[in-house]
Amino acid sequence: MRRYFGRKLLTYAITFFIAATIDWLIPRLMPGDPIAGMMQRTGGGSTLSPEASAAMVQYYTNLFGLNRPMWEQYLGFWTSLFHGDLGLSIFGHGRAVTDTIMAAVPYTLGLLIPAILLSYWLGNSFGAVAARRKWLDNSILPIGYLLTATPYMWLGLMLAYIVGFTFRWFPLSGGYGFNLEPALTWLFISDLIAHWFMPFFSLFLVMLGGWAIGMRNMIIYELESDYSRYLEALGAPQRLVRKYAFRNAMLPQITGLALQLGVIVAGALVTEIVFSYPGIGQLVFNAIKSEDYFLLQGIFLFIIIGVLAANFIVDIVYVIVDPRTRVAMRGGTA
Amino acid sequence: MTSVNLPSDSAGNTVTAPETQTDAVAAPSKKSQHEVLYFALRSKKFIFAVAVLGFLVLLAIFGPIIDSNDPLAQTLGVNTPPSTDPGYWFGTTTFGEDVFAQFVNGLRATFFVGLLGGGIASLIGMSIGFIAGYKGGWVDELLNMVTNVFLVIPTLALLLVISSYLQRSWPEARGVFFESIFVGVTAWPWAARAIRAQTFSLRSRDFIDLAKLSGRRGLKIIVFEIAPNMSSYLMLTFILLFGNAILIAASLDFIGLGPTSGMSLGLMMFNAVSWAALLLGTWWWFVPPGLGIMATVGALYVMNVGLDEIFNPKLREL
Amino acid sequence: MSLQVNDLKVYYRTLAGDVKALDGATFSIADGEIMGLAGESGCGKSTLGNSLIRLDGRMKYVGGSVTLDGAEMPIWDKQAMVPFRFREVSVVPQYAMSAMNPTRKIGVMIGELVESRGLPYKQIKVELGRRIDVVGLTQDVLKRYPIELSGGMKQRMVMVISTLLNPSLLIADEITSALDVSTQRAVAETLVSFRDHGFVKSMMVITHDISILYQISDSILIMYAGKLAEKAATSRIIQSPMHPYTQMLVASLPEVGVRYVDKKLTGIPGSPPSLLTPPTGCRFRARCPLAYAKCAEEPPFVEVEPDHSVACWKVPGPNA
Amino acid sequence: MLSLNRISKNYKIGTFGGKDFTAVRDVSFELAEGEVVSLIGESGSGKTTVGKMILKLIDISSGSIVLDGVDVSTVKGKDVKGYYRQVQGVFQDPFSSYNPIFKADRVFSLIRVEYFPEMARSEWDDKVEAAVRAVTLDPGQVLNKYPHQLSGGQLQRLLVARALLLDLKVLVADEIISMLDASTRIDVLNLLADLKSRGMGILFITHDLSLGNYISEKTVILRHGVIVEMGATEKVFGNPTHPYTRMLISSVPQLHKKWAQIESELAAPIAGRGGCLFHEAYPLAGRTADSKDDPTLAKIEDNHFVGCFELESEKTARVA
Repeated sequence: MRRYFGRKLLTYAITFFIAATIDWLIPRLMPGDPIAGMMQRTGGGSTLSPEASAAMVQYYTNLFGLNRPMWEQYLGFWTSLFHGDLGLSIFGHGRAVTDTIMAAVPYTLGLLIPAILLSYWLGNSFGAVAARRKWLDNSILPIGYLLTATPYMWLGLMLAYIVGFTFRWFPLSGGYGFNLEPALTWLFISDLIAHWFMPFFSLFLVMLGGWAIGMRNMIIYELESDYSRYLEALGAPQRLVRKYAFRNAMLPQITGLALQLGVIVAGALVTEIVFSYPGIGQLVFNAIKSEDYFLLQGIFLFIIIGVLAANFIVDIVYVIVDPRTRVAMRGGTA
Repeated sequence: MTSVNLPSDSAGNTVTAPETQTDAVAAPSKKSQHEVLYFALRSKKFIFAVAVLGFLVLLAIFGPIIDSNDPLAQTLGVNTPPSTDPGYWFGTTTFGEDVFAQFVNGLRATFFVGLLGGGIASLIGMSIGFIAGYKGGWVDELLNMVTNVFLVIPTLALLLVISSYLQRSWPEARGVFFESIFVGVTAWPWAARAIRAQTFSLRSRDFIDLAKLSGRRGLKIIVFEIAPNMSSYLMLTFILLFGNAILIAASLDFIGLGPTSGMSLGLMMFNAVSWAALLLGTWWWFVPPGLGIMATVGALYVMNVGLDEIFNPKLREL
Repeated sequence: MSLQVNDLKVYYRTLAGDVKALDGATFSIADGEIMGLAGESGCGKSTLGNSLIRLDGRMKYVGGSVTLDGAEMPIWDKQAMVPFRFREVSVVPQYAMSAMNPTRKIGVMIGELVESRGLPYKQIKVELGRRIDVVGLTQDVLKRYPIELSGGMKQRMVMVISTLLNPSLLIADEITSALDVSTQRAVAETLVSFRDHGFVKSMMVITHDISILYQISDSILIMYAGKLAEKAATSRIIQSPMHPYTQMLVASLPEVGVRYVDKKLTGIPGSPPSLLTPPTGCRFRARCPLAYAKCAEEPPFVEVEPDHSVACWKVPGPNA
Repeated sequence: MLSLNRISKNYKIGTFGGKDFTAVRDVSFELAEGEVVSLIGESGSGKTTVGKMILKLIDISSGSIVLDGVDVSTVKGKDVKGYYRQVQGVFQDPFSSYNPIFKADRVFSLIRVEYFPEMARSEWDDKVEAAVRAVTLDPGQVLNKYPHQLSGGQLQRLLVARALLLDLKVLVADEIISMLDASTRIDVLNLLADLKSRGMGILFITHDLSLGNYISEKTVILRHGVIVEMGATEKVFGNPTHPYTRMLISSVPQLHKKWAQIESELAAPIAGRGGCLFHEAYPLAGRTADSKDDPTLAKIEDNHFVGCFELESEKTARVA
């Protein structure tokens, strides 16, 4: 078991190492001189206070300082990384990148976690039900395929247009009303939820289709398996046969969740942009618009860490849920 | 030949059906081809998907000819809803651009990204999958590690960083062509994994050993013994990667990293959102591009299921 | 009379048409009888076995009747067969190695299965424990997952599960073919002991290995191309078979002690006919050295001497 | 002609465990021209591993295989083809031996492409026809067909014919008839025996003792990768000495002798002891098997060797 997790952790460590290195390399590999461009803009000082501007100029000199050898720059990058120092953000008016990101993270997680868990649960249930009856199969399946084929942002746009613009049931953009200050009041919380609902729901819908299809296909496969046939031969009711098939079909779906994480995160980013929801996605959008490379690189590292952590959690869950892996890890007795 | 029934060549179904290019020693199974044809013609899913894709392809090819407006020319009335007048079929944007012209040109770009991006991803995924699955041992371990690294890196985030730098330092690279390459280079890991698993189960079959005993080795065995056996699987993989490439590219475009010249469906949505189409209620600006992507990718997915049922007797209904 | 099968016909649906896998079978199994069912692959023996418990999706009931302990089994009706399964007729399947749900502990699975059939697990638990002893397993198998058991252990566990409700008839489908000689013997002898313990009344052992049947069965039924060829007591089938097919089959089997240098055995030339369009008349005609004009008519499966039935015109019998 | 000198095969196993596993240990025997040696063992005995090592499909961990004075493991690159000209194999599953999407006679075309690219078409066709006839098949019936249109027996014979196209010295036949029907398997077995007259040496790998007994001159019994008994076939079967050999023979289902009778005919076996790999399955030993030392093969009579500690004291010659 230790070996298994050791291996996994090693993969993740290597992944992080490579990703961070890429993150460091990209600005140095790109043709042209990004610093010059950046200096030019920050020098203009239109968005920054003079102090912040001075601090940033200082920072660039330190980090990109071409007078220093490459390896020293690289080492310096890692040192500051371990100190949680990802540089300063132009978009954040000279605020530390780490702080800017941390302010956005709760919004993104607040969308992602409920959307993933709820769509996973409901989608799998729908899929299992669909595999049971022909007419359900014929209706859920096409809807499922349409949903997975829908670009996240477009579903968001459609929802926003229909529910937000035409019917005005939910606010169209933002994390909370412009006229409110964050506080633990009912007014604020209800407003927060109202703003949260549509981006959440659109994320949830797209994912729902994927899980439903995956489960439907898996369960059909499981119902054909030997243990299902044996149960039927012994006169077990369909209820039991399906229960077993569902349990076993869940396992590959967990792996599927791990494989989908990157796509889901990407979906959350674009959905936030549609709704101007103040999470990481919106931050990315703004960073690109204002060519804030530090922020962009910081977000990149942040997403990597998040996805790696989520992967590791899925790994642990899988081992807990599947007795076969557990037995294999114990060394097995067979 | 399967291609007879597939008008949608550019959808990639017939690009490189591996059976047709295997070695001269072997003739592919006539009987199984007939069987495939037989089921293909009876698969509602398959025919439906082919029809939808065929229509979209025709639209992408002939649309720009029928509507010769420059998609970026700001010559028409502003924010006009769709009507039957030429130039206003899908209405116009805030800047007086022809939405239909944008749509059909964007559709072209979409198929291009799917074909090239999906093609590159298939090529990389298949190469790595075949080699890892066939060689096994440390080669497998190494390639597995590489695959896993690419699998857990959220590729969109990676593409974000790369393309945003390109935006300034190498603007020429901001076209559909380079976008396709980036998408292709990052979209292959799951395909590599799936093909590796298939190869792994095939390589322990006795006919592989017999091919070795006939003096064949390495690459020849992969190309002439293993790949032909997986031809249907490889085709399905390509179709899925085709669809995935389209979706990834659309996300990139939407974030604002799309082509700086030319048009794409994702870019249309980006523009629509950027210029407050939502608040203006100009739905005709963002509905067609999303619908176009959904129809294309959806048809690809349905085609995938249809083909799977055709190739896989277990899934067929009697 | 435990099992009575009358002119049973079960076909396989395929694209090319119906495969007449079981084309009229009439035989019976007495209480306490272990009947072996043997024949070449594709002769319909597994179809016969399966049709008595559960027709799978592609199998089609065409005609005939099956009576078990006086009650007719509605084998064409999946739902109506449920009360018979497990309690009256049960199976140890060919795929015993993968028959148990891989993600459930064996004991839990048995509990859920038994309770789903309306029996409290508690009621059955003592007997279950006793039978685990009988097959030489330890009680802790109930707390294990199938993956933790070896192939032979899984096989024995499935045998215990299948016979837990003391069915009248047990169908054992090719259960020894994947096993090593040493385990093969243990499994085969366990089958006999199940009958001797009264866990099952009678048994149908399907196999392609006639020498196993010689060791354990009371009678042997030989099938050829979807039809019954010969049924008799085991010793009769081995020592003095009457159907030319049985004769040639038994003569082609090498035994320890028989050597090529001393005595060259020969097989049966040719191969069985396609069951999509089976030939008229005797189906063995094309491969039979004794075939003559009359074989163009289908020979009836008749009792030529007490407890010995043959379907061959060359065998002297009541209607020869 | 072909000699195996203390060959062993070690594997690293377990995705999570990383344990060492010895599939074959110190196996030595010889195969002469015109001789059939049967290599008998149950699943996991390493018999297939030995065959694959001879066929250079897997590497040898230690020891050497020598063909006519040439160490096989030194044959590399282009020379491998030359080796395969002399040494060929046929495997267990006829359907898995053919690439299902190609016609069955592609196995011949491959040989032509790789070995006889110069040969004229008509000359090659004659050569193929001759080989097909040599395995008692009718070329018109079997050539130009897909694998699924042919029977298992026909497919296996075609593979033997494929080997005959080369200048074969050694044929490794790994369980080649175990998946065939009883009525045809004996003919394929006879075919193998007939190949001896062409001066070929055949390694017949099987789990079925009666088949080994039927065609081979020499028998090697393998258990857990170690030879426990070997010698002239009539001696191994006539006077089985190792407890494992006895257990195997007494478990074989025979056609005219019941298990109980066979067992009673075998005289009291010798006792094993700690260190012997058979120990844990053999209650008479009563000692722990913690030693990795195997008993060395002792010569108990001319051309008959047994690996058992009890015999070491009286051994007259040490082998290997």
